Amino acid sequence: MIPNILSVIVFLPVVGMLIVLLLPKEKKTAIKMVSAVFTGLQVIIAWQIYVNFDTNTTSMQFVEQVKWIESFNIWYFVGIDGLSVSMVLLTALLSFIAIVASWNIDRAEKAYFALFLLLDAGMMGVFVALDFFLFYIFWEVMLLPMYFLIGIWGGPRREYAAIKFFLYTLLGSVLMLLALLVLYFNVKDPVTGGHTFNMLHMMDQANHAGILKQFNIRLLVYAALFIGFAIKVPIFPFHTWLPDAHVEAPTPISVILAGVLLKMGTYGMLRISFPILPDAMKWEPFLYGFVILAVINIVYGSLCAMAQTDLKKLVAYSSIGHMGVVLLGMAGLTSLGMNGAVLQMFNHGIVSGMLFLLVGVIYDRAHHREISGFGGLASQMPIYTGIASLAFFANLGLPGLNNFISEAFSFLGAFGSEAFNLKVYTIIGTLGIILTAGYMLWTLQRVFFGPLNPKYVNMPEVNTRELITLVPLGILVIVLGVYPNLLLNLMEVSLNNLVQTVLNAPSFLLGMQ
Amino acid sequence: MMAVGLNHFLVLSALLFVLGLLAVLTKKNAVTVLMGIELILNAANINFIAFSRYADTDLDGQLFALFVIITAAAGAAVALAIVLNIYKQMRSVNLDEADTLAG
Amino acid sequence: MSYFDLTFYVFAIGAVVSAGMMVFSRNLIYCAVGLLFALASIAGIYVLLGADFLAATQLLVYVGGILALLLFGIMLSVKFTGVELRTGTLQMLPGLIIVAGLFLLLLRMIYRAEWAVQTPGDMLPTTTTIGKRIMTDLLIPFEIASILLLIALIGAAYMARRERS
Amino acid sequence: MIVDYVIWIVLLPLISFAIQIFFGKRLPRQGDWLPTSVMFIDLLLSLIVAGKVFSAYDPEFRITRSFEWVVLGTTTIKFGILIDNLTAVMLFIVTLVSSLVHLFSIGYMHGDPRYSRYFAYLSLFSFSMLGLISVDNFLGIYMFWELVGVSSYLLIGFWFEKHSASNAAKKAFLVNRVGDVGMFIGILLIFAITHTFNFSEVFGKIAAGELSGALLTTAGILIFCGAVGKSAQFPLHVWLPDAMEGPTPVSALIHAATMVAAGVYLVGRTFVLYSEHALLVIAGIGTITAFIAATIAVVQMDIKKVLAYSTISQLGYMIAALGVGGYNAGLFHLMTHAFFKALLFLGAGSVIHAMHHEQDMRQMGGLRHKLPVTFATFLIATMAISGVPGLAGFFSKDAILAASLEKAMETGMLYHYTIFAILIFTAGLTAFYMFRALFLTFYGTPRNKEKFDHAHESPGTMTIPLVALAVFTVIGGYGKWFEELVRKPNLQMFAESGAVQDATHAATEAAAHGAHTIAMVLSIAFAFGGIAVAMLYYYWNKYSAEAVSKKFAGIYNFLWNKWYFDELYQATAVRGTLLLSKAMGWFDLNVIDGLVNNTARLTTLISFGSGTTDNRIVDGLVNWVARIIGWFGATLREIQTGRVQAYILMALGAFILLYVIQLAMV
Repeated sequence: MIPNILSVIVFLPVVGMLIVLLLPKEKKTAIKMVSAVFTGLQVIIAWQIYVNFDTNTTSMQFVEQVKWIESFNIWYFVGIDGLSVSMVLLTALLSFIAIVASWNIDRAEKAYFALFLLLDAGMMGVFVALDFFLFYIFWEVMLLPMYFLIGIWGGPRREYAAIKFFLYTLLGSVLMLLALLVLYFNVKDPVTGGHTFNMLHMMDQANHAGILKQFNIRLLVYAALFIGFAIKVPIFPFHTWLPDAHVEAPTPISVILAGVLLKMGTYGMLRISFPILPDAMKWEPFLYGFVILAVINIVYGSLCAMAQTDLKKLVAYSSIGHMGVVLLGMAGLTSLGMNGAVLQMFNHGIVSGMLFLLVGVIYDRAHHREISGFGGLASQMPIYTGIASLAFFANLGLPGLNNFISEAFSFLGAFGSEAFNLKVYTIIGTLGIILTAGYMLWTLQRVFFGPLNPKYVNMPEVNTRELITLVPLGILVIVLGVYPNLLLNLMEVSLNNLVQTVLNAPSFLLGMQ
Repeated sequence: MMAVGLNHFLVLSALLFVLGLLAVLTKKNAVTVLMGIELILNAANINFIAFSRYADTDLDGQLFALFVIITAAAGAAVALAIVLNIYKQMRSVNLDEADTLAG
Repeated sequence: MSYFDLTFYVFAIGAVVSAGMMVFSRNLIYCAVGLLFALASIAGIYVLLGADFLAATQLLVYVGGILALLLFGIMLSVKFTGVELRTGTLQMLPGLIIVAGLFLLLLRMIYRAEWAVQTPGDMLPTTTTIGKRIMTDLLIPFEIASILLLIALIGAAYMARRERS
Repeated sequence: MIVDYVIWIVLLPLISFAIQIFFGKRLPRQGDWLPTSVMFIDLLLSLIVAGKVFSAYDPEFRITRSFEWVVLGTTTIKFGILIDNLTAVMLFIVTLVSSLVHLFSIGYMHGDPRYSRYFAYLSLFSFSMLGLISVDNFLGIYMFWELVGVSSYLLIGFWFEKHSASNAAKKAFLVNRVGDVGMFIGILLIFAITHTFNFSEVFGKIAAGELSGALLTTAGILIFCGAVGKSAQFPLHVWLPDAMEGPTPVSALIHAATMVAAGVYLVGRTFVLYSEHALLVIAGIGTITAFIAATIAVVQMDIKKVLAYSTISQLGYMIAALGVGGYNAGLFHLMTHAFFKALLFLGAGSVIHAMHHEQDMRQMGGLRHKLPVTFATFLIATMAISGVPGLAGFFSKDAILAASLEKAMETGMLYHYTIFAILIFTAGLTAFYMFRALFLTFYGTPRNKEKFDHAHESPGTMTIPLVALAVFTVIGGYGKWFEELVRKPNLQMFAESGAVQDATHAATEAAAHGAHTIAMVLSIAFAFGGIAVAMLYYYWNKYSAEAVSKKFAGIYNFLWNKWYFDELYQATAVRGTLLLSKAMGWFDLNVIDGLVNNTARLTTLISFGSGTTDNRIVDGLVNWVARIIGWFGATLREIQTGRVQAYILMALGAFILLYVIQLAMV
């Protein structure tokens, strides 16, 4: 067992980045190898975390707590529980795969890989931070490399997409910062009595003081946090950065965007909004609004996906739909739904990662992504078609593949919620199942079936490097589809605890204390 | 005019010093600039010896002056060698032409 | 005016005039000659100040050595076509102003300073004392100076003869 | 012990699928022997299972074994196997038909470029189908339900180069999905109330009254939605005829004998879930389906389409039977139908193979001598489906008609009488169109001389399955064992407190007997009536079918176009969804994103305004500062002469200046 394992996993990419920066920029292979080695090490450390994780406790594990900025009571405080552990695993895995997928980046490699490693560190940090300020720092650290990665190595409209992404997320960050400050000044540190950024202290409602005891203030803070996170998820009216960013970003960045970044929104809600302001979350107008937005995400995202002609955009909109399922699963506040939602976060990370990689494969060969421009690839690229079918079917929720379980649990959880009556919404949400099948199969047909487009008679089959990126994900798709306990065991205890905490939290509506 | 004292020597030294400085500042020829420098050094030496006479018991000033003379000799030798090299490079020892430092 | 004073003024004026000749003359040879007389006059001043050994050194080293060196330098670097032996001056006016300013400042300093002046004692021969001190407590600086001279000698010789490299 | 056998029965095809999909191409003979032999081992195992189960001869025979699949807090989801008489029968049917179809495919698919893949898919299907019939809970059945859907998708679209094939595959999957979502919602509902997926536990809770009334009816109808999709019932029947784009053995296996019967199996398995009201719906749907499909089959010219509509019609029969409470009859028909319909499809496959992939009956004719084995077996199957006494189909169809009449007499409702009337009329139609197909194909003069001349009997691997199925078609209906073993379940079986005897059963015994006789007479009459009409038109050619179709052109076109269902769905559901999606896409791009972009544009505008101010005033100041500094720079640049003397001069000047300033300040 490695000491300070969380710090190691967070700062390992930073070390890698420094080494990359020290290398001369002509040594392209060395740069790539260093990045691959460091992200590979990260996967190994993530595996260590997986093996050493205690599945029977609700408390934070692998905790490290060091005073950082004394005058503001800011701590370097990291730790993980069942909620974050799956995200840490996902981040490590997808980062490694994205590095391998970045092998054919052909300009400014040094900068690319350095930025990528920084991004990696930021993402990892967001998932392990337990000090709100630290969380915010990592959140911002992640933003900047992403902006450059889209803006420099992206497609033709990369500047537009990058700026849009940046502005959107910045708006979210600002709202989050506001909420952060309100919380900071109105939560007592139980030890010193001063202000605190400690999330665990914030979660204890007894520490809330000052204006945070007023219900309308709590609602405002919750709303600010919600919009901040909703932009990341993205939830319906705030989603338009996503298709652009996805389409313009280079393939590995799309993988990271869909696989990890979107999860930060829902992760933030589960880590911060729900446990810190449970009564605001449970306030009915908010809760039903939340559910309605979730359903809109599902149906609207799927319908939009169906209308797309660009393959990558289609996958992007499909992400919106699938994140809606996560939201729906969260909203019911049932153990089944919550576990389904977090599992869906992980599964969607894997499947959407796979889908983007698959799009990348044909984009590299055909240099376009118009669905109608393909056709009949199945006879030319049978292995590719096989893997693509696996991913497509996983995406449309075929039983035996990972998405099914998590979606089914999310729907079951929402439908069976005893705290709230979400049955009608869930039923509308299940329309998404049909629509997803509709556009996925339609796409499968248009791209792979029918007579082979004569332009692509010499289209090469997937190569080994691409297989290295696709096969591990494909295996996970099947393994988690058959035996989801591999992950559910990790998160179950913590998530059940979260559900109970939120459900049993007192309300400030009627003036507690 | 009062009796010659320390101040007289100091004024003489200052006068020689500024004259030497003037040579350094205004002469085009590198050799004359070197001459100016030698003059400045001598002016300083006058100071040393004068203070040695009027404010010192141990001949420290004189000894200092002696060392100045030694180093000045060394400096002159090296400087001349440099001047000769410059001349070989540029066919001139005129300092205003040696302005490769110009911005 | 005492004999001492008279000697001082003679040497001082000689030094200043020959220095002025050195500075303002356009002919390199005159410059050199001016410097020669200036240095010789300074040697006289040294004698007035009771520094007999230094005065001798001054004459030997400067007038005999350095000046010969300088003359060699002039002769080697200047084509003997007559015109080339002249040296021009630059920025004479600003130079003069600055130098005059500096001189005034120096004068001000000289007259305003409270020098801790002692009454000068008898003029004793200094050679013994200097020799003793050089060989005792100033031995290391002296040796360093010797090495410096040696280095300068070798360096100068080396640089000066790198003609055909 | 039995459970272990069943587990192996289910898992063996999965293993062969895994081997076949990855290594099939490298195996000798492209690995066709592997899935085929695996299926025959499965057949053997399921015979052993059936032997063990039936030797107990207990209608309440029931073995379960389950393990905890997922445990989340208080929720435990178990996954397990349930074996009773129905499972044993289904295992036997599926493995029998599947193994024969595997064997048949070796000949039929010979030379296909994706030969090995085909067998892999068949294995996947077998696995899913066998899993579907042995699993013991709703979630499990839903999972396998989807998996059979996928295998069906892959097999329908097997020749994906054809647009029609890939379209059909997509259509099949999507139409099924519509039903499946209904089923999924039903499962959500059941789970939300009972907190379990296990059949027995759910039924136990229903018996305990936890789920009842309108909610129970809703749940039942929702679960039935799944069956509507998979068993191609009205209104979701449109996918099945298109599914004939797949290879014919696949049609025999999946779209005739087994998968489409899964819906019937589902209704049978969850029979106690259905309240009286739900059963009314089920019976109505089944009857409508049976009738509509039969009418369409009358005018079809493609031999596989005729068989497809016939399948839909027969599935309607089964569903209707279950709807009127003829639990045993419906499932019995499921079994016999599997035999003769598989036989019909394989026979049709043999014909199509012989005619070099010609499916249009107008190009056939007179094949009876060219293909003697095929003809003989096809004739047996046709007689069976038409209800000629003595063959398997007669017994089961008779049982269905009897059950519906019984129900009608019991309730006295016009609704049920109408159902009976339609079913009996449809029986006549069935006999007519099946014999029509038979005559058009095998009798008369060859209408396409060239193809006729090249026609030849199929190889042994193809005729052996025909004969085997023909044997089962003849003997499948005899014996009372099915009736006695596959007994209608009732809620009391699942109640935790002691069972209450079904009081109504004895009372209706007498009435049932009377109904049975009437039904039998009528069904024989209608069957022979149908055959006779077919002979008049197509054997003796007394009347011209063409003339009739011209005379009743409106009806003919209506039927020819399959009641315009496809057009209706295309115009409403498909185009509606597509339009909606286009609208949403437009909305997203222009309104939502437009809003964003307009905000951006507005911001840009504002920033332009403030930018101008900034340029002129704020930046003007800055620029002036810059300009001044620039001037200084340019001026001072002059000072940088590079001459050391100048530098010294300046340094001294500065020194003096500073000195003077210092003096001035002191």
